[in-house]
Amino acid sequence: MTANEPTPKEVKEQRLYANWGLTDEEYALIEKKILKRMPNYTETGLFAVMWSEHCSYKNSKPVLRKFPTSGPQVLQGPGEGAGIVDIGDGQAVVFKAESHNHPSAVEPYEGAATGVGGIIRDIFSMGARPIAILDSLRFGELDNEHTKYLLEEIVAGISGYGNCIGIPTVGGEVSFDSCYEGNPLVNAMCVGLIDHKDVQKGQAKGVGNLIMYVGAKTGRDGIHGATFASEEFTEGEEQQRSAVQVGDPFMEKLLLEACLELILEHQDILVGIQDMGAAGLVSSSAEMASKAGSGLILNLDEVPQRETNMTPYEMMLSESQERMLICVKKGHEAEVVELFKKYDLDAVNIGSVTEDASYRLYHHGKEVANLPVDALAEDAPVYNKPYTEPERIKEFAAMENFEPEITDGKETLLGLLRQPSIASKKSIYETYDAQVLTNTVVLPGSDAAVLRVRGTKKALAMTTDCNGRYLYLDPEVGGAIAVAEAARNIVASGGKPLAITDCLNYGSPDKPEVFWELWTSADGIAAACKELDTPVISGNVSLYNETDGKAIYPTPMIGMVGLINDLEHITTQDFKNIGDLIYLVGNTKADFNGSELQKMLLGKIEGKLMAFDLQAEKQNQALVLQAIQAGLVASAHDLSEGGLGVALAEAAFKNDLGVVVRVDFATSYLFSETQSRFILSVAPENQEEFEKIMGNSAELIGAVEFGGKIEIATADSAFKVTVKEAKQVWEEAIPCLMK
Amino acid sequence: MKFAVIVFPGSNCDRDMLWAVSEILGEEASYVRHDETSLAGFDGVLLPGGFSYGDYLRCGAISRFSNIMSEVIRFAEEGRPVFGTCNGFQVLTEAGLLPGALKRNDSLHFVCKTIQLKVVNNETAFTSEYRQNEIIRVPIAHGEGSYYCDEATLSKLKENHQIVFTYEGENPNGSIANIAGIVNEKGNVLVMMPHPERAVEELLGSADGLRFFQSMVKNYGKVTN
Amino acid sequence: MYFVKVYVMYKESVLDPQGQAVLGAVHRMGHEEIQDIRIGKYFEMKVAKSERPIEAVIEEVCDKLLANVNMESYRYEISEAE
Amino acid sequence: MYFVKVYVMYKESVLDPQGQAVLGAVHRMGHEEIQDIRIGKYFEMKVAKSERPIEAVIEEVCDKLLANVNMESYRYEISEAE
Ligand SMILES: Nc1ncnc2c1ncn2[C@@H]1O[C@H](COP(=O)(O)OP(=O)(O)O)[C@@H](O)[C@H]1O
Ligand SMILES: [Mg+2]
Repeated sequence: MTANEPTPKEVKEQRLYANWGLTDEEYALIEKKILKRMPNYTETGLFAVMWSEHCSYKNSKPVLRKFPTSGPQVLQGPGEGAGIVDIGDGQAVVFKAESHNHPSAVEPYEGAATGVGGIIRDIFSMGARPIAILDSLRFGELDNEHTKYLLEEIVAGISGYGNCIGIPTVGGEVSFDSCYEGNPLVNAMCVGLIDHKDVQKGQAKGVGNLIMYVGAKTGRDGIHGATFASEEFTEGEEQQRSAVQVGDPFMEKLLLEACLELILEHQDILVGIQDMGAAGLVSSSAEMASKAGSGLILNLDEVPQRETNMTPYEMMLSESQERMLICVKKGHEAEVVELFKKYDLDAVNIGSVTEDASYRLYHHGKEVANLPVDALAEDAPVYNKPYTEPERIKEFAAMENFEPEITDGKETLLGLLRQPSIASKKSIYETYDAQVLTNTVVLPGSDAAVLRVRGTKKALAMTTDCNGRYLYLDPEVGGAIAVAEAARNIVASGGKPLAITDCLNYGSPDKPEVFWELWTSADGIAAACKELDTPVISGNVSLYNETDGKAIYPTPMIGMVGLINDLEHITTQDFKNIGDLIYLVGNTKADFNGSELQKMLLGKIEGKLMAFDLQAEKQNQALVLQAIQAGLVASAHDLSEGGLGVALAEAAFKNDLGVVVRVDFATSYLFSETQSRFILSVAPENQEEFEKIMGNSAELIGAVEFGGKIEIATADSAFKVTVKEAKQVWEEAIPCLMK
Repeated sequence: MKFAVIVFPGSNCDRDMLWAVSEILGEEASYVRHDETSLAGFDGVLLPGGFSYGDYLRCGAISRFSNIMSEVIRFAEEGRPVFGTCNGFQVLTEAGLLPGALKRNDSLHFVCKTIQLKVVNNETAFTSEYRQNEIIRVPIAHGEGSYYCDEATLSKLKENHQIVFTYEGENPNGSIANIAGIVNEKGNVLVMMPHPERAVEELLGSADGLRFFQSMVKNYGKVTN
Repeated sequence: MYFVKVYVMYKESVLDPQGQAVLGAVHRMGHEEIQDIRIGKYFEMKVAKSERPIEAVIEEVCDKLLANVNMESYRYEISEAE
Repeated sequence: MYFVKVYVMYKESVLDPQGQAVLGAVHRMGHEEIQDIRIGKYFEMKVAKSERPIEAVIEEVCDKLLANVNMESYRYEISEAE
């Protein structure tokens, strides 16, 4: 024990553990069942952080069990740093997403930057070279200075980190709703490429093998960040946080190159590698040992330290960035030190693997912790939280279906294009280097980003999607839609969906209503993943996203990667040639509840979400992919927020092409958000063959025309607007609000 | 022609440069680390983009003290071809091989997009494969690309036809006289903010940058004095 | 009229990657005698006299805009000017 | 031991877009009394005594590294410390 630290008895009697998030029951479990003695201060801290929701998933485990996680394509499911999916030819794609919501609310630039840094480490710790980043962001309405500040700084943090380290940020999403005002969401996803033979594990095994610490020095950064992420915000609390983590992308670039060199060129001496993420040293080391059934001794005096007089507690819990832990065969320390030195990085032997499955820490020659490894990493209690359906769901069910009457199609279309959630995100994604590494074939601005795989004819499509409004009205259906929409974006780009990662962003699971949202949305996600054959290979849970007791919309961000077999199949959303025929795939119904149109007209969303047919979704996707692969499709765009009207406009913008369209439903239906729909453009010479494939699933609604106008005739009105005007409204909306 | 691609800690377009020159152009190329001390055997030097030393302090300010830079300077002084794009531009101006400096973009934002460039001098060893005043499409990706120099320097640049590329249409960073790329007086060191190495394949949106490297290869041998 | 100088620095415990990188460069230049460098921001402002005390104005601007008090600290100097 | 402060600013003739942006933000906050802002870099260094005069050391580091004399000027203050 270190001087001045509370004694074990004080920890117990003053219930110090409670400040760190351990409950009385959990403390009793540790004392009575696991240790059969009182844990000391350091040990209590280790338990508190390892048993936090962020590290142990104690509240969400039963939920995550619902997800399908295997399939012939899956090489590595959840459990390691990131999931891995086979793409043939001995290659695989590695991906995962991570949330950094709470740190970004406090220090938006660094919070977002370190979120990106963290997810990148997860990817290269698997042995993969990171090839792309995507970001999924949620903010309050852009009507106040603080939200503008958050947007500005969070985007700057993402671009600051990603651009500097040299990994392209190729896609993402941004939307705005007042529920995120005090609690913005910052989710980042990273995708990497790997050869099967290079896959690493985060494990520490082989008695006597070395535990080496590499990368940046440890400071008192973000201590208890993991527990902090598992608590909600209350106003006025902002000042008392421990030191904010600052990202150093330059350091991480060196770390990335050094680790990949170690992995690719020294496989014979490397046993395991893991990044130090949430709960830093304790979580990485305990997990590495526990996974391999080993024990561990760490000598904390060897840990490189940036600050003086750090206690064991502080060192173990620090969340300083740009650090990794590796397990190396004994006798090879010098080789590793030498390799990292070439990159100006510290590599230090801080401990070794033991056979006794205990986790022992030494500091100034004294043992400061001695715990069973599994107790830390595996044995956190799992809670089956009670859940109840929120009142609002019953109220929504009782409401009459919202069916607006639209008389002015033009103004409605322009109004929708001006909504920040629909408006162009160009002013955001143009600040991201989307092209570095020179693989990006489809840049931000189409349905999914596409990167070629060098040395093959293949390409990867990737996207992130989630509409929290749908989940607010119906978590189960909304959850299924999030997966389906992601898949639709992949398919529209010419890819076959492979698998997903997720960030499950919710309010406090201690509220039965919130837990119900989590519980039921997982059913929807799972069902869609099964139907669309996209298992969940990795993910992340972020709970307690509340401000002053008010939860965000349930927002399970879905990150999906798909495989494009042939570069020839790459398709973008933009109309290409005058004279091409425009087809609408899928039926259009009165789906206005939860729509952008409803929000624009009523200032809120309400009502019951319409039924969603996964079978139809799957069938439409299969047909569209078939037509694309047959080389018959010039452009493909999925329909989402703002419906057909907005989708037509978006497809016209890039090449400033006009469209003439006639549909036989009412004008309002132009803006209905019925799922499972696409618009495709097809060259006239392919018409016959295309229609043969699509049967009656695609309806010819118009053509790409001269004249630079969007001209739409419906059953009850007709209107036109120049592409130029519509595009200007759409492009300037966000920059205008940001002024 | 054998190219050296200089790698500083934090360079991140080094791979793209090597790919463009070796895989697409079909010339020989290899990496030369910042701590090496010789360029023996190389016929041309390429300084890639990226964030050398994190772009901390000022872009390129720290890298210019690395070992290899004294060799790069010697190489340049011998009249042999040296090309710097983006961060390479920043490093070479910091090293004093070219006048002026690069400031933060006027918008204060990093900007990545494909822009139009005008080849205002096609009589250099780097641009002879372009037509005079040809408009080409090349990506940019930088946060500190606003070229600045004083009036006297600018007149000199103009007089000597050292301005090689200018932004056409919109100037993405606020550079003086729309300058996107300049060459030294001798004509053997060219720097530009846009990335020609990102524009060598139609698949990725433009192949207009290929002729830049083809010019270098064609003129190799002609420029040595 | 006042002339105000504001200095914003990371708090001691916060990592200053930029300072570290510059320190490394200084050492490679051979200046081992320089043992520590920390980098901050420096603002020079001209401020007209108003009803509110100048200190209150400056502190408000610093707290809300120039510094992020979660990670940075600031100090300022005020002098009179014409 | 010396404690050295270095200030690096754009030369007067060079536009400072960041200063202008911050000035705009300050005005939107309602602080019209702030009439001009220029932003520079501020360095705090700890320097051990050596044979060379401290001024020479600092000026060399500033000229070569901390400032780009094409567009920036610098000044410094030296105090003794332990
Ligand atoms: N934060 C962001 N970062 C990068 N790209 C983004 C971001 N937000 C939106 N985009 C890009 O803008 C385009 C439109 O996004 P979105 O409207 O979400 O598409 P969709 O509705 O098809 O999912 C996509 O290409 C997307 O990748
Ligand atoms: Mg889409």
